[in-house]
Amino acid sequence: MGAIFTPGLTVTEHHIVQKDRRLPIEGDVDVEVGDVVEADQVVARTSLPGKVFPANVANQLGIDPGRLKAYMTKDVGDSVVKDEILAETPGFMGMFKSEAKAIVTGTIESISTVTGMVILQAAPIPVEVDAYINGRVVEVIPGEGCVVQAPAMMVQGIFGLGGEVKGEIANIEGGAHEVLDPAHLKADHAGKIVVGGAYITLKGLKRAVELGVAGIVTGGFDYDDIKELLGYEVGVAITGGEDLGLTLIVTEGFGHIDMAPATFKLLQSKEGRRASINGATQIRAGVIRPEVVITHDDEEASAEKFVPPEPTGISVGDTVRGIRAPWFGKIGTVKSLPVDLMAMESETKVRVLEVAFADGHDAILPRANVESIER
Amino acid sequence: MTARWLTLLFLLALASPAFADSAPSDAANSDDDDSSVIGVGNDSAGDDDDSAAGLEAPPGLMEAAAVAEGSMADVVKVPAPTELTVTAPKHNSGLNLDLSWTPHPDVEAARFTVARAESPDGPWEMRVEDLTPDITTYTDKVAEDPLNKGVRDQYYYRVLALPRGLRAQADEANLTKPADRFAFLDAHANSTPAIAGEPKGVWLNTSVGFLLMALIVLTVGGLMFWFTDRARKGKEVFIRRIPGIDAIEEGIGRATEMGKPVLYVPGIDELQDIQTIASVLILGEVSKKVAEYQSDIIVTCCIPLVREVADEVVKAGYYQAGYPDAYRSTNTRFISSEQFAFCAGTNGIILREKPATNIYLGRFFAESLILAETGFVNKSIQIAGTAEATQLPFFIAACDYTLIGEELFAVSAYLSGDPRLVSSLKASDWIKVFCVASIIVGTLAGSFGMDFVVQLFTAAGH
Amino acid sequence: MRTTIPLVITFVVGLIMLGEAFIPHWMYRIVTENILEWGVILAAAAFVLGLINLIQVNLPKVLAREPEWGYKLVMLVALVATLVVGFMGGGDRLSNGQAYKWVFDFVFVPLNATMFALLAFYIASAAFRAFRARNMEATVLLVAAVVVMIGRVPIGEQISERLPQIVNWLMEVPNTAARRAIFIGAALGAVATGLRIILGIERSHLGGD
Amino acid sequence: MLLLSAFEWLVRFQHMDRRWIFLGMAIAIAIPMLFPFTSEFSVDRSVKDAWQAVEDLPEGATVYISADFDPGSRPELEPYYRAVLHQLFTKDVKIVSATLWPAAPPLVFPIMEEIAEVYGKEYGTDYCFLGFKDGKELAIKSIGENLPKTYPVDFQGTPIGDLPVARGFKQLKDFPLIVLVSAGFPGIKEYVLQVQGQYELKMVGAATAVSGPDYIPYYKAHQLAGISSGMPGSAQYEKLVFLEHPRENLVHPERLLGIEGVNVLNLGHVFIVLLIFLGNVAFFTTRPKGVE
Amino acid sequence: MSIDPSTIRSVLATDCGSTTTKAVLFELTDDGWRQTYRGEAPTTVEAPFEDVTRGVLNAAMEVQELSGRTLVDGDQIKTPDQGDRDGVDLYISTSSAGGGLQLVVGGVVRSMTAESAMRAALGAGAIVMDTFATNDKRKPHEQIERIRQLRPDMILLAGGINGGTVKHVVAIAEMIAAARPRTRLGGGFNLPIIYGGNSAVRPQIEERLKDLSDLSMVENVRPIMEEENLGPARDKIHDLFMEHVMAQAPGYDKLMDWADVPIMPTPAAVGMIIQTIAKQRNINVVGVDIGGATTDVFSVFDDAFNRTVSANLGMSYSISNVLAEAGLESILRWVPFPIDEKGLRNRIGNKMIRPTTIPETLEELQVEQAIAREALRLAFIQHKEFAVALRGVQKERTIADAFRQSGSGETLVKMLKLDLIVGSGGVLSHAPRRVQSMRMMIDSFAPEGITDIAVDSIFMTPHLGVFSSVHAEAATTVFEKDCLIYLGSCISPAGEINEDKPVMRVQMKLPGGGSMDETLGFGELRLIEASREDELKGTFTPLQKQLDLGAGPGKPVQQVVRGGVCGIALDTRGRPGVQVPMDERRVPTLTRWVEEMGEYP
Repeated sequence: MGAIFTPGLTVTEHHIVQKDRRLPIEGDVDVEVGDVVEADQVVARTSLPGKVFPANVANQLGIDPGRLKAYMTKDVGDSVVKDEILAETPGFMGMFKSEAKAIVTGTIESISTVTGMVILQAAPIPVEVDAYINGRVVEVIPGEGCVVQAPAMMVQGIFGLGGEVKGEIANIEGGAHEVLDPAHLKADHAGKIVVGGAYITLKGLKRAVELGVAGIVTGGFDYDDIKELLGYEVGVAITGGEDLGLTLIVTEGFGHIDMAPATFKLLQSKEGRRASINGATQIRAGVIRPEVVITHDDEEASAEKFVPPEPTGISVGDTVRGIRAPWFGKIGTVKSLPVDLMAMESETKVRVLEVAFADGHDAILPRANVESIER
Repeated sequence: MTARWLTLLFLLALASPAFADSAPSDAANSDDDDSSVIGVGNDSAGDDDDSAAGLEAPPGLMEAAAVAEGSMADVVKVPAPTELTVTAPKHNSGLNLDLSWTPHPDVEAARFTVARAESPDGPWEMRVEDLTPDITTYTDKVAEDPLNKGVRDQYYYRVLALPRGLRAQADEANLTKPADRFAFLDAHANSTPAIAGEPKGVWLNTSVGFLLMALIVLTVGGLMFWFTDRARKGKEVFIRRIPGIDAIEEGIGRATEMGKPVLYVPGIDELQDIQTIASVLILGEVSKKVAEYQSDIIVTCCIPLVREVADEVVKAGYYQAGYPDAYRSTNTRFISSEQFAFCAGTNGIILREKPATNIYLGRFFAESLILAETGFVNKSIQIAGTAEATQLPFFIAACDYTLIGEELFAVSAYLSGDPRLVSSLKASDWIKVFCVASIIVGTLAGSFGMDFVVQLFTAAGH
Repeated sequence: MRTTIPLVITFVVGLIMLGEAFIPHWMYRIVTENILEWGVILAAAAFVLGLINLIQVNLPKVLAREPEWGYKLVMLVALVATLVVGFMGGGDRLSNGQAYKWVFDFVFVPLNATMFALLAFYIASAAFRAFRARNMEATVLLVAAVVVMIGRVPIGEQISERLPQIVNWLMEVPNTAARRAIFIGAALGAVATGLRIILGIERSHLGGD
Repeated sequence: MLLLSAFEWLVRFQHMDRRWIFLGMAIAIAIPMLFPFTSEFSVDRSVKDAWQAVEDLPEGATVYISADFDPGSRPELEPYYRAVLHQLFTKDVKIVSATLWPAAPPLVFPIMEEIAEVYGKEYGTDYCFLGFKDGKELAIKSIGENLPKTYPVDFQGTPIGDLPVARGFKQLKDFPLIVLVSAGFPGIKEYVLQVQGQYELKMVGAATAVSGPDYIPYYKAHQLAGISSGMPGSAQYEKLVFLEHPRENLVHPERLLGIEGVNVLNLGHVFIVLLIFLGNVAFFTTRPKGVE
Repeated sequence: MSIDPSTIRSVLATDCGSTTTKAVLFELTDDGWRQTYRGEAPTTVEAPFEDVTRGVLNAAMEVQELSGRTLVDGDQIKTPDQGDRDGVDLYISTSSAGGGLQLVVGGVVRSMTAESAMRAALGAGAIVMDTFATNDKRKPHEQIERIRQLRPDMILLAGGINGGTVKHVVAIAEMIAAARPRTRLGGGFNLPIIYGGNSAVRPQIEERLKDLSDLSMVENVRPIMEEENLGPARDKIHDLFMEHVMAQAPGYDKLMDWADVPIMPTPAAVGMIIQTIAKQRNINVVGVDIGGATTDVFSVFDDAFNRTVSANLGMSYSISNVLAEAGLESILRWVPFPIDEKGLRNRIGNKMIRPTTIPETLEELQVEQAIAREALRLAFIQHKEFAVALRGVQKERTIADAFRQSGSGETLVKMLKLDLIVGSGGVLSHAPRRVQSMRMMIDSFAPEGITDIAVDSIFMTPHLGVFSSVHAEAATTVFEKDCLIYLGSCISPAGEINEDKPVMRVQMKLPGGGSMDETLGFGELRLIEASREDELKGTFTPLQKQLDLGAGPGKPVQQVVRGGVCGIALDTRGRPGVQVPMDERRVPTLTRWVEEMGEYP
C-alpha cells in the first residue's frame, strides 16, 4: 500500500465547498436546484413546535381526573389565550366554585382522564436557515433543505468554539508567531473576523468579545482558558453551540503554536474579504472541523454537484504536520513510508513514516502522528 | 466492631452502682444552706408569747372558740414547737416562704397546724390544719392571685401543736368554716410566737446548677451558630449515614411504584411533646418528598391539635415541592384521642388502604407493636423512630428500620439536607462528648469521694 | 413575610418559655402560665376541629357509597351515640345503671382490653420472627431476653434460685445503662431540636425557605 | 426422603402462618385459667420497698393516689391497685385520689368504692375521688403546686372544701406518700420529672411490665421509694398484703387476680421461649451456607 | 435459524466499531478451536463511502491475505467453507458503528423501575442517553424539551409494578406523547417504543402512544418490587435494534443478509462472553472495555449481571473529560516524573482533538497510562454505584439487624469476592509491556484479597460473544486459549492500613523450588515472577486485625496462587484506593513501584 489513511486538514485556495443547509425538522425549502444564493439569503424555513406546558387541572378543580372531561370548557385542539378559563366546576349555589385558567397562550394538546393533566402547547417558534455561503444550489432535499456549492478558499481549523458567523477578514500586525493580546485589537475590528498569530491570550479573547469581534482565527490557545471562558470544561470535542460572543477557530491545537505558514499566508492574503466561518467541531466518527470559507464570487459556480474524489492518503512527497510530541506542530515532507512495524521510544510498535522537517531534521515517526496538509 | 464493644463497656460503666446511687440522690440538701434567716424564734421567746398569742385572737373568733369550749374538758395542751424559721427560698418566684420548726422534745405525736397573718396581730388564717408529727417543714404560697391582690412585704407565721383529739372535737362541734375552726384550735393549742418572713422574688436564678444549664443551652446554641457559619463557608460537615433515614425516601418510592399511599403516624402524644414536634418537622420534609413523587400521604393523628398542625405542614410541603394542587386535606385525619381506638382506626387504614410504606415517628406507647405487626402483615416497608425506650424493642422486631432515640431528632436535618440543620447535629454531638466527659469525671470523682462534682450536677437537675 | 411572622412569634415565645427555667420571679411566671394556658385552650378547641375532620373524612364516603362505606357508617353512628350518652346522666355518669357506665363497661372495656391483649399474641409472633441468633450481638440479646422472660415468672425461680437475681442485675445494670444512654442522647436531641426551632434554623414546618 | 421432608418442614416452620402462633399462645394462656394451679415465687426488693413505704405510714395519715390506667392494663395493675387499697384501708389511712387518664374514672372509682364498702369507709371523710384532669404534664405540675386550684370540685361536683378528707391539703407535698398506679403516659415518669424532684415527694408506684424497666433508674436514685412492675409485681404485692403480712382486720377477697395471672404469664413466657428456641433450631439447621 | 455447531469448522467474525472494523478468523485446528488470523480496516459507515460492508470486506481482505484462506468472493463473504481454505462456514458480526444503540428510558421512580429499565437497556448493549422518572427533579415541560432534543434510537418505558401505579405511568406516556419524539436517523419510521411497565396500564399506553410510535409491549421489567424480569425487554431491544436501527444505517441491510446470526450490539456481545465465562467457571468476574469515547464495565457477582457505560470516559474522544472529572491532581498521582500542569492540560486537549495519535515518547505513554487509570477508576466507581441490590424491598428484620440496619441499594460489587478482572480496549490490550496493563488494572480497580488479572489479547471479546451464541464451547475454548492472557494475580489486604505497622506476611513456594517468607510494610508493591502453570501454595497473613484477605479480618488465607505472563503482585498500598503521597515523595514512590514491576524501559 503506497498510501495511508490519515486525517488531514484542508487548507487550500481552491476548493469546491459544499454546504448542507438543513432544517432541524421538516419544513419548506425556498430555493430550487440551480438558484444562485447569497450567504445571508434564507433557503429554508419551518416552525419548531412551541414549548409545552402541562397543568394538573383536575387537582386545581379538586375533582377526580376521570371526570375531568365533563368540566372542561375547551377541548383538544382549541386555542386558548393566557388566563382564559379552561375548566370549571359548577359549585354549590354559587359557592365552592373552582376554575382552572390557561397558563400560556396556545392550543390544547391533550386532556388526560388518568392524571388530570391538560397539556398546552405555546405558539410555534419560526426557524430559518440561510445559505451560509454565496453559491449555487446543487441539490434540494425536499422538506429538509438543500446543498449549496461554491468554489472557495477553504481553511479547516482543528478546534473551534461558537457557531456560524460571517464577516470581513482583518489581519493583525505581526507574523504567524505573534501572540494575540488586547493590544492588537482595535475598535474597528467589531463585526470582523480577526486572524492572527500563534496564540491568543485569555485577556485578548475577552477584549475581542468586548469589542464585538465576530470571529477569531488563531494558531492556538490554552485548554485551561476554555473553562475560564465558558464556565465549564469541554470534555468531549463536540462544539458549536457555545454562547461565547464570538466564534473562535484554532488552526493548530492547544498551547502556543505558530499558525502553519501556508494557512497564515492564505488568510493574510484575504484581508477585507467577507468570510463565512463556523467553530462547530465534532471529533468522532464523521468528523466535523471548524472552517473558514471565502467564496470566489468572481468565478462561475457550477450547477453540477461536485463529487469529491476519494481520499488518497499520504504519499511520499506530501506535506505533513506532526501532531504529537515531540514533533508537535512541525511541518515537513514525507520522505519514505517503511512497511515494517517499528518500535518507538515508548516501545509501542507502529507503522511509521520518515519525514524531512523544514528545519533540516529527518525523523521517523508513527504514521498516526502526522496529518497531511492539503493544498 | 471495636467501637461497639467500647460503647457497651461504657454503658456498663454508666450503670455501675457507684454512679447509679450517687447521681441524682437526695443531695439537694445543700441548696439552701446559707439561706438568709429572716426571723428566728428562740425558746424563751416562744414560752413567753405562748399564751399571749392565743389571747390576742380577734374577739369574733374568740366567741366561736367559746362555743366549743363546753366539751373541751379532757384535752391537754401540748408544748409548741421550737425554733420556727421562716425563710424565702433562695431562687424563688417571690411567692413562697419555707417554714421549718423543731417539735418540742417533750411531745411525741403532736399534729401541727400552720397559720399565717399579714400583721403580727392577725387576723390569722389557717394554711394547713393537720400535719403529721414527722413533718416539720412547710412551704407556703403567700398569694394565690398576686397580679390582682398583690404580694405584701412581710407575712407572719405561727405553728400550733395540736393535742390529740382536738380535731375530732372541732369536727364534732361542726366547725366547717376554716376561720371558726382555727379560732377553736388556736384556743386549745400552744403556738410558736409569730415569726415574720419576707418573700423575695428573684429575677435570675444564679445557682450553680442553673448556670450550668444555661451554659449548656448557650453552648449548644453557640456551637450551632459556629457550625452553621462553617457550613455557609462551604466547609463540608460529615454526618454518619443512617440507613433508616435513607429508607424514608426509598419507602416513598416504593409507595409510588405500587400506586399506594404512604402512611405517617406522628405518635400519639400532645403537640407540645418534643418528639411530636420533631415528628411534625419530619412530616414537612416527608410530605415534600411525597409531593415530588406525586404520591399520596395519609397522616393519622391521635390529638386534634396535632392534626391541625400536621395538615398545615403537609400543605406547606406540597406547596414547597411545587405541587400545591396535589394536596388533599382529607388525607390528614384525626382518628380518636383514645389510644386503642386510634390504634384500631389506623390499623383499619393499613388493612383497607394498604399503604406501601408506614412511617411511625414520634412518641408511642402500647400501640406500637400492634401498629407495626399489622403493617408487617400488610407487607409495608416500615420505618419507626422514637425516643420512648420501652417501645424500641417492639419497633426493632417488627419494622424494617428503627431510628433510636436521638436519631429521631436528626431526621429532619438529614432529609432537608440544609447545611444549617446538619451543622446543628454536629453541635449536639459535641455536647454529647461533653456529657460523656462529665459522666466519666463525675463517676471518678464520686468513686474517690469528691462529692462536690456530683452535687454540681445534682443541682442542675432540680 | 409568610415565614417571617411565624418565625418571629416562635422566637419570642420560645425565648420566653426558655426563660422560665432561669427566671423564677412570679411576675414572669404569670406570663408563661398564661401562654401555657392558651396552649391548653387551643388544644381543647382543636377537639371541635377534630370532630369536624372526622365527619369531613367519613361522611362523604358514606354518602357516596364508596367501597367499605359500612365501616365509616358504624364509626359515625358510634360517634353520635357516645356523644349523646356522654351528655346524659351528669355527675352520676359513673354509677351503675347509667347509660354511660353501661357503654363503658360493656363496649369500651372489652374493646380496650382486647386491643391490649392482642399484644401478647403479637409479641409471640414478632419474637418468633425476630429472635434469631445470627451474630454475636443477636446471641447476647437473645440469651438475655430468654433469661429475663423466664426469670420474671415463678418457673424461673423453680429452675434456679439465682435466676431472679440475674434478671435483676440484667434489668438494673446493662438495661438501665443502655436506657440512660438513650435518654441522654434523646434529651440532647430534644434540646437541639428546641433551639433549632426557636432560632428559626428549622423551618420545615413552615414549608422550608 | 424422610430427612428431606424434615428439612422442608423446618423451612416451613420458620415461615408458618402467624395464626398458628396465636393459637398456641391462646392455649398456653387458657390452661392455667381453666386449671388453676399455684406456684412459688419470691418478692423483689423494689416491690417490698413499695409495700414497706405504705406500712411505714402513721395511722390516720392521708395518701394521694393517682390511678392512671385503663381497661387495657387492668390485668396487670388492678391487682396491685386492689391490694394497696386493702392495705391502706386496713391501716386506717385516708385516700385522696384522682386520675390523669380519661378512660380511668369508670374503672378505678368503682373499685375504690367497692373496697371502701368492705371496710365500712365513707366517701368524703375516708376517701375521695377528684376525677379526671386533662393536661398531662401540665396537670401534674398544677397538682403539685396547688391541688384545690386544679381540682376545685370532685368528680361529682362537690367542692373540695366540703370533703373533710381533702381539707387542708394544698399541695402534693402535704401528703406523706403518693401512690402512682400507672400504665404509661402520663404516669410515673412524668410525676418524677415534674414534681418529685422539685418537692422531694415520697412516691411509690406500680407500672406495666413494658414500662417498668423505664423507672428502674428512678428507683435506684431513690426518686421512687418502691416500684412494682407488671403482673409479677402485682402478684408479689398481693402476696405481701394478703398472704405474708395480713393485718387482722383484713377482709380476704375471693380471688387474688395477680397471683392467678402470674401463672398465666408463666406458661405464656415458656411458650414464647420455646418458640424462639425452635425457631433458632430450624434456622440453623436449614440456613444455606455462607449466609450470616 | 438453527445452526448445528458440530458442522462448523471455520468462522469469520467482524466487529464494526465507530472507527475501525475488526475481522477475526476462528478455525477448528488440530489443536481444537483457535483464533488464527486477524485484520482491520477503517469503518465505512460515514461519507464518502456510506456502506459498512466496504470496511468489512477490507478487513476480511486483510485476513485473507494473511491466512491465505479465501474469504471474499466479489462483493460477498464466501460461505460456507468449500474446503481447502476456501470460504468460511459461518459469518457473524457485531456493531457499534454510528454511536451504537442509543436509548432513552423512562420509569416511575428513578431508583426503582427507571433503574430496572436502565438495567435492561444497558444489558442489551445500549447507551442510555437519559432516564426520565417522576422524581428526576425536572418539571414535565423540561422533560418534554429534553426528549425532543435527544432523538434516540428507541425508548424503553417502564414503571409501576403489576397492579401498581397507573397515574404515574400514564403521566410519563403523556409526556412522551406530547414531545412527539423522532428517531435519530430520521426517515419515515416511527420511533420504536417498548413498554415494559405495569401490565394493567397497557390499554392506556396504547391509546396514547400507538399512533405516534411503533409501540411494542413486553412483560414488566419489575413485576413486583422484590424482583426484576429484564429478559423480555432485553430481547425486544435486540429485535428492534435489528429491525429499525440497523436497517436504516447505510449498508447494514447487506450486512444483515450476510451474517448467519443476528448482528449484536458490541457491548451486548461482550456482556455475553463475560456471563458465559462466569457461569462456566462459577466465579465472579469484572470485565472492562476502555475505548476512545466510552468505557464499558461488566460484572457478574453471584449470577447477577450488570453493565454500565461511562459514556464520557475514554482514551481519545473523551480524554479531556477524564481530566475534567478526575481532576489534574488525581492524574498526577500516577505520573512518575515532575510535569508542568498547564502543559499537561494542553497535551490532553490536543489528544482530544487528534484522537488517533499514538504516544511516541515514553513520557507520553506514561501520561496516557496515568489517564487510563483514572478513566478506569471512575468508570468502575460508576459501575459500583449502579450495580446494586434492588431498592424498595420489604425486609424481614431480626434482632441481628438491630445493630446494623444495613441500608438497601448496597453495591453488589464486593471486591473481596471478586475472582477475575478482564481488561480490554486499546490502552490495555496494546500496552507495550503487559505488566503495564497489569499495574493499570491493579491501580484503578484496587482488587482486594486474591484476584486474577487478565487482558483480552487483541480485542476479540465481541466476536467471541456473538460466537458463543452459536457455539458456546468453541467460544470459551478460544477465549481461554487465545483471547485471555493471564497477567497474574494480585494479593492485597482490604481495610484501612495503619501505616506504621507491618501489613502482610507472605509465605509461599516459589517457582523452581525455592520459597519465600517475607513481611511487607505499608506502601509496597512487589512482583514475583510466576507463570500461569505454576501452582504455588502459600499462606498469606494480614498482620493488622482489621485487614482482610478474604478469610475474615485478621485471618490468614491458605491458597494455591498462580501467576501469568507477569507474575504475582503483592500490594500493600492501601485499600479501597491506592494511596500515593502527593508531596515531594510522589516521584520517588512511583519510581520505586515502576522499577519493582519493571514497567518501563
